[in-house]
Amino acid sequence: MRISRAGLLVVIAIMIPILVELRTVLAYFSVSISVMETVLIGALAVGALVLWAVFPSTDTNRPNGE
Amino acid sequence: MTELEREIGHDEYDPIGTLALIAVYSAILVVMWLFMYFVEFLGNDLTVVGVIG
Amino acid sequence: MSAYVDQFPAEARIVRAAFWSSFIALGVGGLLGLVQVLHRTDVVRFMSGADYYTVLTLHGVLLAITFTIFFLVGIFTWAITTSLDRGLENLRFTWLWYGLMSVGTVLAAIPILAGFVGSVDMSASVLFTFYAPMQAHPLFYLGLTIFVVGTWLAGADWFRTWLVWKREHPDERIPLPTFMVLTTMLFWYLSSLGVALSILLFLLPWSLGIWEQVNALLTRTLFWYFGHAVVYFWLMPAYMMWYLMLPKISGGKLFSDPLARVVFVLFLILSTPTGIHHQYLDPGIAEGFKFIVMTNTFFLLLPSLLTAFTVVASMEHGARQRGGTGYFGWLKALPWRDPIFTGMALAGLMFAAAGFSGMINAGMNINYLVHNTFWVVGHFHLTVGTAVALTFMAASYWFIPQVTGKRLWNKSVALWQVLLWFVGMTFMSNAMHRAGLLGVPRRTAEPQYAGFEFEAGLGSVAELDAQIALGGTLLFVSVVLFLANVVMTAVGDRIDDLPDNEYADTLSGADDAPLVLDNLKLWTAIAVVLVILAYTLPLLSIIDRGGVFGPGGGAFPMVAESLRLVVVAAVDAGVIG
Amino acid sequence: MNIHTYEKLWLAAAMVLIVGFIATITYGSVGVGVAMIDDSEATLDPNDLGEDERFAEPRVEHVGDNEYEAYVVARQFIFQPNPIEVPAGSTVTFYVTSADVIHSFSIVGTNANTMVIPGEVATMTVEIDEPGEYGILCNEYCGAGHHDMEGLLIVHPEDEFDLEGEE
Repeated sequence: MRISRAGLLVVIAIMIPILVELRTVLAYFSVSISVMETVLIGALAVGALVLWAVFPSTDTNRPNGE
Repeated sequence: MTELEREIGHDEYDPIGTLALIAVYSAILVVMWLFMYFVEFLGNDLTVVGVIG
Repeated sequence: MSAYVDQFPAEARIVRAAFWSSFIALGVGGLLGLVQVLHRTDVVRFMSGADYYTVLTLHGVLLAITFTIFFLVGIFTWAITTSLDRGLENLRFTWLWYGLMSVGTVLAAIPILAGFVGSVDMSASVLFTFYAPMQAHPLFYLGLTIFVVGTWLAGADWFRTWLVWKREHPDERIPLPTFMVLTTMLFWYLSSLGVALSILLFLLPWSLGIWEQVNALLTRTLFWYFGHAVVYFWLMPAYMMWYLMLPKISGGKLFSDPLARVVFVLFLILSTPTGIHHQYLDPGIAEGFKFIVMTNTFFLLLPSLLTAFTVVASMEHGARQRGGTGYFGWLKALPWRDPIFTGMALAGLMFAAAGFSGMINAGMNINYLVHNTFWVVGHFHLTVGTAVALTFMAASYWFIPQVTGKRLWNKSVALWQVLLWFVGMTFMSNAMHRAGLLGVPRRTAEPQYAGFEFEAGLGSVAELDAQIALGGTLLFVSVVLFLANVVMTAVGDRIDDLPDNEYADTLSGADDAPLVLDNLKLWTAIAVVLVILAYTLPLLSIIDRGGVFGPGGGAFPMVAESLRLVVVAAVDAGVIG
Repeated sequence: MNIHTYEKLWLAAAMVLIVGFIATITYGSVGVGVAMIDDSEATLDPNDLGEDERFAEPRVEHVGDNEYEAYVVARQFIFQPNPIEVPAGSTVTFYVTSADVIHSFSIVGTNANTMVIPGEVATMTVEIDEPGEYGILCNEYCGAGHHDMEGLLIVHPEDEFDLEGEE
């Protein structure tokens, strides 16, 4: 784990407001995506984050996030 | 309650991270304020103006 | 050192009683919140539109008044006794004010609940703001008065304890937690005077038939004289937790005791002369008064912005002591696994967002865009509904073991609970803000109109409704998890290895604070002068224009509404037809 | 009292923010001319609206070139007159009062939004350029039928507008 499970949960929670507002922000740049696409992007982003997190830490002597 | 790696006293502590975070926050505030005031509010229809005459 | 319950067993009982009163209100209020959110968004409707307003009144009173104030008298009692290291002077008196607050709550709740029962000629579906000439049953006003008197006596209890301590420690600085309690209570006395005058001089006698009419604008202005400052009465205990608890839990020390004092002094002097900013769109108040109040309001941002720095810097101090590095990397070194920390930190993060929507509300003319729309509901669910409520819930995970002597039942559930609150509130509050910008009104049972539709610039109103319903449901689940956790904790076994009852040390301590900061008389005098300056002219002008009892108009008891509806519908048909 | 340099910096920035907000609002008032609802009209007895020449008969009046005045009464749970009809390209002043409890008069999706307090008359002048329809709603809880309280503002194309009672 690169970050603790609690840390991962917190990061996912904080990503949610960003994802929720993503559509609004993109709309101002004339990029319109649907709700389903937003959910898909969200799932991908969270998936990528989890993958990154479970990868073995390169720096094992620092128990961060405890 | 917590394991400390080191003790940082008053004179050796500079909250640079706080300054960085708060700079980001105030930048967001300014941009959002300008957007809300000049686009959402003044760009909206039927603005209430002074009584004529 | 030991746990609070061992240091002050008698005081721990009163704190426990206050907490349980608070949590009952949270449970009932939360359930009503779920009912409302589902009704409004048309997901589940099992009651009439009229009953919605009764539910809304109860939701508002229970959560904004009962939940918050019972909790804060609990932690204020803790703060006074812990920081002065002495018990309260007379516990009979303490139980007296707790009793008054409880009786007041029950008396106010009776007529509200009677609103559900058509056959009982009693109701109080007047919402949290009870604007005349809508009229509630006298019991409602009486209950509120008794409740407020209870809080006044609680303040007297703490002041008395401090005065006795001061006689024994003439040369010592006021300990920071006590300083926070005293300054908060001082502005509470000053601001609750407005609502007390409004109720005792006008609304209560009027509901008893002694006065025939009241001045709607005057009683409304007196309400807001109190109604804005009361939000700081909820917020200051949350700030207190951020100053006293967060640094410690982060593994650091409070960055600056003097600045914390400055912040509380600023709230004491500035929180009351700002209430008219809730009345930017009221006829009968000159634009000049509105502008003056706006400048006061914007300067009231200062203590909150200072708090943001001081509290985050204290957390950073902890993170760096725990090995954190970098501009932002130190954030990883914070104790995110601890629900007390995570709950408070996320509450603070949401308060930063609330600060933004509050700045919009405070802007005199931009207020046209958002006044009384759903935006405002989104805003205060971030402030009292998250900055305060989530901080209180997170703090409970520390306090409940301290005052019961039991171990927290389940730390993981607690972490999930605070995260769920954050996510639920993200959905609900964000969609409320967006809906407000479309013009969707607040306080409306069924915001679907026959003659027009709200135009969503992006997505749709249905989508926003879905987000609101989802968010509200998550919040309710979060409340259930919270209550389950505290109840299971309370029924557990006593343990001996509780953490000590203590709060954060300071990097820059009280000795660095100028002595004048502790001069409570001076700050109170300044606060009074500012209130006189801000309110004398507007109040005189309102009375001069409309008279003390208003230019006319009768009372509108919120009873037998269904009958009146039929009559109105008939008149309506006649007028239009 | 020693305040850390960074916190002093933030204190200064916070003051700039606050002054900036106030300056923006002042610009809106003075530069753009956004006026607040104020105390320009005298009070009146909500029970005697029938005696008041403006509100006895809620209506729209043509008062000048492109200027109209709308006398509106808000009461549980209707707006009178309904619909309110005006031409495009006009300046309309709304005079709104309540016959009973506190209401609001809010033109949906626009900045035209005022509280309506019994005894007080809210005045609000707006410039209406384009033809179209706007919903009107009450956004202050006013009783059991609050959510049914709505109205309509119809803005007719200039050449098709004909006010009743005008020759």
